[in-house]
Amino acid sequence: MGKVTRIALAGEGGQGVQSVAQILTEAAELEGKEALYIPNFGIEQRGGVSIAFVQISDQKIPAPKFKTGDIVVALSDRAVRRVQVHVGSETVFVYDASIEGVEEDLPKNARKILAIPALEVANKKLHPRVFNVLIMGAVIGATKVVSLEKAKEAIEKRLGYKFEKSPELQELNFRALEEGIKLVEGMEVE
Amino acid sequence: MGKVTRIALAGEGGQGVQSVAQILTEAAELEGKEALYIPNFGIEQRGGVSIAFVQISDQKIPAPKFKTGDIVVALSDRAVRRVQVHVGSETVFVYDASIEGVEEDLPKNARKILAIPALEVANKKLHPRVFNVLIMGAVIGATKVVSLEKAKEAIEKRLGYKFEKSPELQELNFRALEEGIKLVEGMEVE
Amino acid sequence: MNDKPITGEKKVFMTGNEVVAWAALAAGAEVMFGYPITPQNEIMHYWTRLAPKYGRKFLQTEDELSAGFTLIGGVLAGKKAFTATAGPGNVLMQEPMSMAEAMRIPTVAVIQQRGGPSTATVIYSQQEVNLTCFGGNGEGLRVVYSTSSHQELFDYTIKAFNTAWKYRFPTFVLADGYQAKMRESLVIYDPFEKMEMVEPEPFVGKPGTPGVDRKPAHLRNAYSVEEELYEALSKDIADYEKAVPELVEHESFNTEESELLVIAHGVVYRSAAMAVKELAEEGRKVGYFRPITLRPFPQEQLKEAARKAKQILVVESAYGQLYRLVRENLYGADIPLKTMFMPGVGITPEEVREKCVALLDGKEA
Amino acid sequence: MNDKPITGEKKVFMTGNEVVAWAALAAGAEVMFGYPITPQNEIMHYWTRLAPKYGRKFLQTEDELSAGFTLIGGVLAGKKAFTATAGPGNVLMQEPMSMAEAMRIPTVAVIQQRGGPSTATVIYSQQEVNLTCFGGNGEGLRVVYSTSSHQELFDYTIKAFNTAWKYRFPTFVLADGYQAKMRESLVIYDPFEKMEMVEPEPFVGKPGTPGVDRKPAHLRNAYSVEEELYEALSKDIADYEKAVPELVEHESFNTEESELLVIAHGVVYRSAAMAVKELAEEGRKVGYFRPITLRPFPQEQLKEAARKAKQILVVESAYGQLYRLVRENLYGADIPLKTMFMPGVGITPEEVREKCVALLDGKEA
Amino acid sequence: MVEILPKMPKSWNPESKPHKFCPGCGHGLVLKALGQAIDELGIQDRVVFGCDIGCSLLSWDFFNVDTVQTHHGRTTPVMVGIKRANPNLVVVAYMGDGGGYAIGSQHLVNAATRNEKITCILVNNTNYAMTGGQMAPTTMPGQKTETTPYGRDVEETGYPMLGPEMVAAITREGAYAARGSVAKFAQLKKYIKKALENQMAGRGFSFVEALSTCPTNWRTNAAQTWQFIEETMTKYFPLGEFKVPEGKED
Amino acid sequence: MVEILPKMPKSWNPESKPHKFCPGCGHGLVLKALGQAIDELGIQDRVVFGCDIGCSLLSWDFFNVDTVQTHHGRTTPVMVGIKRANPNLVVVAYMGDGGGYAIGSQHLVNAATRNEKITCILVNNTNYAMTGGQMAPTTMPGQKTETTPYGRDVEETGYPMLGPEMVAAITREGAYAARGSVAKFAQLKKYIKKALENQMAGRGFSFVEALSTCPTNWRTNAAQTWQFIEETMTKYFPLGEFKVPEGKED
Amino acid sequence: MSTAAAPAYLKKVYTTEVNKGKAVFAIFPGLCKGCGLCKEKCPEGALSWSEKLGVYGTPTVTPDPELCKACGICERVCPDCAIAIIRVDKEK
Amino acid sequence: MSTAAAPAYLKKVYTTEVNKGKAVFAIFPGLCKGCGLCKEKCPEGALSWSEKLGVYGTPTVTPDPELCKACGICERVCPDCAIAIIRVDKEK
Ligand SMILES: Cc1ncc(C[n+]2csc(CCOP(=O)(O)OP(=O)(O)O)c2C)c(N)n1
Ligand SMILES: Cc1ncc(C[n+]2csc(CCOP(=O)(O)OP(=O)(O)O)c2C)c(N)n1
Ligand code: SF4
Ligand code: SF4
Ligand code: SF4
Ligand code: SF4
Repeated sequence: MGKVTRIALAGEGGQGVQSVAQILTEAAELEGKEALYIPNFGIEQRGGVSIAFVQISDQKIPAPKFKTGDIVVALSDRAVRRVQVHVGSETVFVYDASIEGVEEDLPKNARKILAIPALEVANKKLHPRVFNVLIMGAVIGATKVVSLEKAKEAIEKRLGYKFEKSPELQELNFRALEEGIKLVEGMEVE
Repeated sequence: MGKVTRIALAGEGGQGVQSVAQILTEAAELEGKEALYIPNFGIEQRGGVSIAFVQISDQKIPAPKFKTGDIVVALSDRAVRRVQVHVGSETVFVYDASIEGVEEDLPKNARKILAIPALEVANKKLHPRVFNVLIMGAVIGATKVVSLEKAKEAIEKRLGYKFEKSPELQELNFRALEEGIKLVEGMEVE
Repeated sequence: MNDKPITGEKKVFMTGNEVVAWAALAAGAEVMFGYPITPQNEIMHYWTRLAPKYGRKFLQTEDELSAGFTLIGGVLAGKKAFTATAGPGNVLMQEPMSMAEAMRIPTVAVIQQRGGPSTATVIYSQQEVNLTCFGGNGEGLRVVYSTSSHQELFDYTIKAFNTAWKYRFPTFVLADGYQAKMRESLVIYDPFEKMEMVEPEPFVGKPGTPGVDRKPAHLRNAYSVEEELYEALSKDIADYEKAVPELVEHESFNTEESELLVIAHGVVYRSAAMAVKELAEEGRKVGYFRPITLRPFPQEQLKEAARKAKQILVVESAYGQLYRLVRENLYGADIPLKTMFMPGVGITPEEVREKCVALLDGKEA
Repeated sequence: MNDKPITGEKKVFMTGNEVVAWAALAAGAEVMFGYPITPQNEIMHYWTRLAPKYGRKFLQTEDELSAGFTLIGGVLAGKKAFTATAGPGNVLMQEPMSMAEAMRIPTVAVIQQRGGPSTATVIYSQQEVNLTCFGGNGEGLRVVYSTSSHQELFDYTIKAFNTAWKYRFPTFVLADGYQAKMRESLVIYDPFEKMEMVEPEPFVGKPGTPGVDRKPAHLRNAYSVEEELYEALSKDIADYEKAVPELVEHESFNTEESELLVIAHGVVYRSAAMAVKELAEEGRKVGYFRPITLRPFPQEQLKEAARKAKQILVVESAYGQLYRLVRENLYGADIPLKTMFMPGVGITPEEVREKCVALLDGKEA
Repeated sequence: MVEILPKMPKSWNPESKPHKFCPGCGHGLVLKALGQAIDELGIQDRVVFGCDIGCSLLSWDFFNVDTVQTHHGRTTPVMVGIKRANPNLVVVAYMGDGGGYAIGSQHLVNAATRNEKITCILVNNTNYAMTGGQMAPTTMPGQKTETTPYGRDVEETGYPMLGPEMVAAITREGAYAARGSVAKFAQLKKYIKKALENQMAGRGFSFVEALSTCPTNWRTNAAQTWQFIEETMTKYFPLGEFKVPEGKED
Repeated sequence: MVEILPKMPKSWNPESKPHKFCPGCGHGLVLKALGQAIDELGIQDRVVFGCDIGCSLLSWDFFNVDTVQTHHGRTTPVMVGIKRANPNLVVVAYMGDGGGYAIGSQHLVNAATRNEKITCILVNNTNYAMTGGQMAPTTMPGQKTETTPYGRDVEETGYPMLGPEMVAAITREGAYAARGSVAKFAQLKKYIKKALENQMAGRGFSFVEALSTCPTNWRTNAAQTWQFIEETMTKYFPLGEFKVPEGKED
Repeated sequence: MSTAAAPAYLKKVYTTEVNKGKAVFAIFPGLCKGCGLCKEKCPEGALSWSEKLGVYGTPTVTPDPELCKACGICERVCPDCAIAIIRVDKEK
Repeated sequence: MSTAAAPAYLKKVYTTEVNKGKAVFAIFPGLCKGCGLCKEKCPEGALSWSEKLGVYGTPTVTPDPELCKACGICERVCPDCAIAIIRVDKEK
């Protein structure tokens, strides 16, 4: 069995973790890899913490659910608490540096814990709405699971219809992706 | 296990076999015997052949259904055909002499087959509406399963409210019972 | 208005449906919710005649879904309530019963089985065993009593109320069309004189202002995440498992001496018992085992009863519903199993006897 | 309007619900009748978007009862029709399915299991095994395919139409919330190019005037006497029994070499298979058996697979629903059975592996 | 002498006669009206008749037209499915008041709202006849049934359901809703015919409630039966058309 | 400075706030109106609140009143059962248009006919919100939903269900039926209060449909949300009282 | 089709000339269930119970030839199509 | 009762004096979901998005003290009771 990269992304309803997962797995598809993505969905339409479980590999992915992620990302305080169970000794745990009051709740057993200023960078350097693409960049940077090129292609595929109307959006998204990658550069996560 | 007397009565919806069964088992109750009566009921409210399965014994009756009756009574051509399956080599089969066109369908294996002119006697000597009580008399005559006295008591119990209004009805019913018993007298059914 | 429908004991001769109505009255049931279906209709007929005399209530609903859900409402408000149904009505009843199962609401339902599947016949059957034990989208955390006589119908209808309210699992009395419609004798009695009766308690509408004097009842059956459900379910399952030894009931005869063990339940058991006892009297090595609770199933008891058996005969008015229960609960044994399946039709003692004799004589493989 | 939704083969990456919609389109389904319920909603969403392009129809009904009965109507009129539901919707679907069972009406229903009992969760579960195999007031004359991947979801949804119309038993594709909502790759294709597709036929509305040119269709599910029902049922049961060998499907691995046999179905089987294969690669004596048809159950095949096993582990996201099937179908054996029951929650390969290792090492009794 | 034959509608199935309904049962009259309407419209070859569970099930082999006997309350959705699958057929959903107004009322209400192009004929005999005479949604105040042995108490269980009025209230153009009675055979037949024609014209949902007799459960003799349907029932159930596609007639 | 507290109705459960509804969801407003009505009537100690499956289920711990979250479409019968078992309670059945007009419409219609002494509040947001925005019986002509991606076609599936009108058509004296809107808060609250008072007076079935917002599934921003409910919806769903126990007001 | 044997109810029919020979009143005892609905509805009071028994062993009806005007009401109200009024001029 | 810890949304409230000091506009970011219904309904156009984020990380609203007449409409239309208009004369 080939190596499977396992990614769990968790955030509040509006934070767009599911789109990140979708684009990411589509990029993997474009790359000719196998991917499996399953959202964790609850009863509420909005308001709950939403988790995306993503697996990418060179071969068919055996099972949809995993316990421990290679990389686990949490974008809100509630998300930090919810995903603890998916962190193991091999996990890189990533959370947004702006989340307050979770010191107690950070996983104790992770291989590495990274607080990245994604929200800040998005808000200040780019635009709040590309926060999630920035996160996607960070995940790609940390895992190298897909190439930047295919990631852009997947974004294009998904948001192309929007880019047609406002071409500056494409630029903004691609920059967010690159900034995201930069955020984890040199953090020695691999 | 004590001896159980098994009686199957079959007739058209309006012929009153279920009341016969009910009164008969109530008479057995009054006698201190055990009785079990189960109607065979189909989907239609009216119009189908209706069968009453009666068992009377000195002890608790084991099972509600039986295959072969000690006495099987059929009051219409369709009834003759329906109850064939309940006739065995020990069965006394009784049918009304006025039923036409059933020669072919009479059971071949019965211990005894009795054609009794119950309808005729009821219509001519008594009244069509006591036809079923006459049949009850015949059953009692053939089986001795309850005493004439208790049979009358059971009739009284069940129809007493009618007798109050028209006392001649009591007389009519009791006579029907006795005529019924007479119908099978000397027929050596026991 | 007299509050005691029965005082002392009384021998009576009545139909099974009448028995159920009297049993519910005797057990102190306060309200019946129901929808007509043959062969259970007369339970409602007797109830509606008798109930007003003892201050009890009745509601005929628009369907069995509503009968089940109004029943749940009645129970939540603290009443001893019950329903009765059969066949397609039992199918629909699974929706409310799955809610009762999830929320641990004590319900009592009398099922008078009829032929199936679908509308089939209004008469009789043992084809609702699967459905009554495991219907609904869950694990079947229920109690199912299979009765065989009017006396049992009376006893177990009363018991069902106590079981339901004590353990808080949906409780079923599983009878059938024959039992519903036949007349036989039994002794009815006032259970309050004989045993401890479990009294109901309201889930909602207790005294005091919620949030001020007491916690509000916030009852639910929906969960947002898997783990939340798992936690709730695990507790219920643990409660159920714990109750199993107290709940299981069975009856057996001559199992120590028998090479052929006949297994049957409900009314069919009577035919089986008669055949077996006759044969045993004649000196044949035959016995029977009869589960009274089909759910939970008396597994240990069956294993014990089957210890000496060289062959087993399962007799039922269904196509293998009891049989599957037997196989599953007897897993580990390898006694040859023979069957007599008569889905939707009655079985007479003669028929069972014949089959037993053939098996005992080694005439049937 | 293009009549062929797919030509040739095509690798795609989509959700399970989308897969079902495509499979139904590809199989030539002409109309879907449905009622929303999570996690199957997107089947309807994709269907309503795609269907009009290929001249197919859709009706959203007022509830699952209606979805099932309109489905029956559609089939009677000669259309390849289907429905999809889950959880409480599956409970209600039992009423129409019991009619389809009684009248031998070929229906296809895709079940995306969710947590139970009652509303529970919208997520995932394997708790609808009892219900889907044996729901309704009958004997469970049905075919139930338990799928584990998107490829199978596609293949077996297509197959379900052929099975239903060939054998005329209600046919179910039993998947779950994970399969419904996850995305993975598969190859979709035009089944008409690959296999013989069974075409539907009208039960009513055929040409000619009934009573003049032809016999009228007088279809019914109600019988007046027991024996009439018995006769009809016996024929259906005989047909079913005859079809069993053609219907049963399973998959197994390493059963010849294994001392520990792991049994699982559906999506859980994937976790089990991964754990088992890993362990086998490491030289441990472990194999697996996976029933694909839960009803009829591949009994002979399971017995064969278990021949060498010293212990068996049953893994399921339910509390013993598969376990009971295994015990029943393995009756006669006495291999110790171990269990891993996680009702309503997902199971990971790591968890299965851990359990297997413990069992292989004799650490767990 | 010429052979004298019973004057049954051509679309009746002679082999299943005498039919299975009780003596004096109104079902026979409703089905006679329907049979004559089918004959007159010449649609025997494309009618599909669906009957409910209730005494209506006894009509499962009543006609020489394709027939489906369904479940209690479920005839409406079955016929909806058939009609949608093959719009060329003329479908008739035949049911009792229990099937239509109680257990199947969600189907009635929603089929009406969706304006399904089907014809429903609902037999109102003020009780659940097949099961032995329990209260129906149409049972009248004070009426005794097996489950209202002391008479229906409006305080406890309200007034009888008004079906065609309800259908009229929730449907729009194209629908047809009327109430006839077997005691007014010609009118009933006209309503049924219009309900079929309305479906055939593809206009919309067509609903006829037929007041009908049930001497068995009413425990009435012939004279009382007529009185019950003509006098008692019409007090609560006015006859007439409640919705007609183009301008109210009658 | 004095402590500033949110002005929540006293009967709300502060511990479950912020509630689970989406931003801009009208459920919050309906439940605010209900909460205020309960407070003003002083019945917090005897209200039993039942919520359906649908977004309404998110209110299972919304109030500090005894609450039962039931099944999809089944809140009406559960509350009927509670009320009949303990008539001293004031029961509220809270449901969506799917629960009330589709899967549970037999319960609505029959509870209305039987004149059950309960109060039903039905939230009409023209779609099945909880399940992600499919067509509801109340979906308007041309409206796009997940199951009418090309817009609801009246030829295919008819016009939106008119609930209070239907209830008014089948009920008699004692019943109450009205349609309010979260966009007219004071009026809605008045209707809800009257519906509760009507139950408390033991008069009869009391029904309020509340037009409500669902920005999530409508995919509207705040301005569009208001426009949708105030302009589009009222074209099909007139506000007002359709049945009042003693003389029509308003 | 119609290969099945002729239904039993066709075997017997009792006819009476009514309305001064202008019509024949025919009753099929194989169809008549003796409900009496017709008897009640006859505007002339022309129907009475007959000695002949119907399909359920209950009496059928018979017209008084003097009173019956062959109006056809009994035919129409019979739920079983057991009565046929045949206008003789038409028949011949 | 009420033994549970005070709900989190009580921890923070932003107040603005409005209507010439005759009232206080209070917003609870722990309750505000940023739906904007209030903003649309303000007859004075007094509400605008705030820098302060609400419970879902979306902007809350803030009044223009010059424009707000403390009419209370925003309070009424808020489905989350996130706004409270407090008339100062009453409070003191
Ligand atoms: C689900 C279900 N519930 C109940 C029944 C039992 N049942 C059969 S017919 C009937 C009532 C029939 O009454 P109605 O519809 O008014 O027709 P009628 O017999 O009066 O013509 C009932 C309750 C059933 N067959 N299925
Ligand atoms: C028997 C059953 N069928 C379907 C469902 C799935 N379901 C849950 S909520 C819902 C629709 C809710 O819509 P509505 O009643 O209009 O309430 P809203 O969510 O719009 O407030 C459905 C179909 C269910 N829970 N149970
Ligand atoms: S019970 Fe009533 S409705 Fe049924 S067939 Fe007899 S008379 Fe007709
Ligand atoms: S989905 Fe719509 S109805 Fe449901 S909570 Fe969100 S806004 Fe409200
Ligand atoms: S109406 Fe018909 S069935 Fe009834 S008595 Fe007259 S002829 Fe006979
Ligand atoms: S209405 Fe309430 S929740 Fe919505 S933006 Fe205004 S204050 Fe926030």
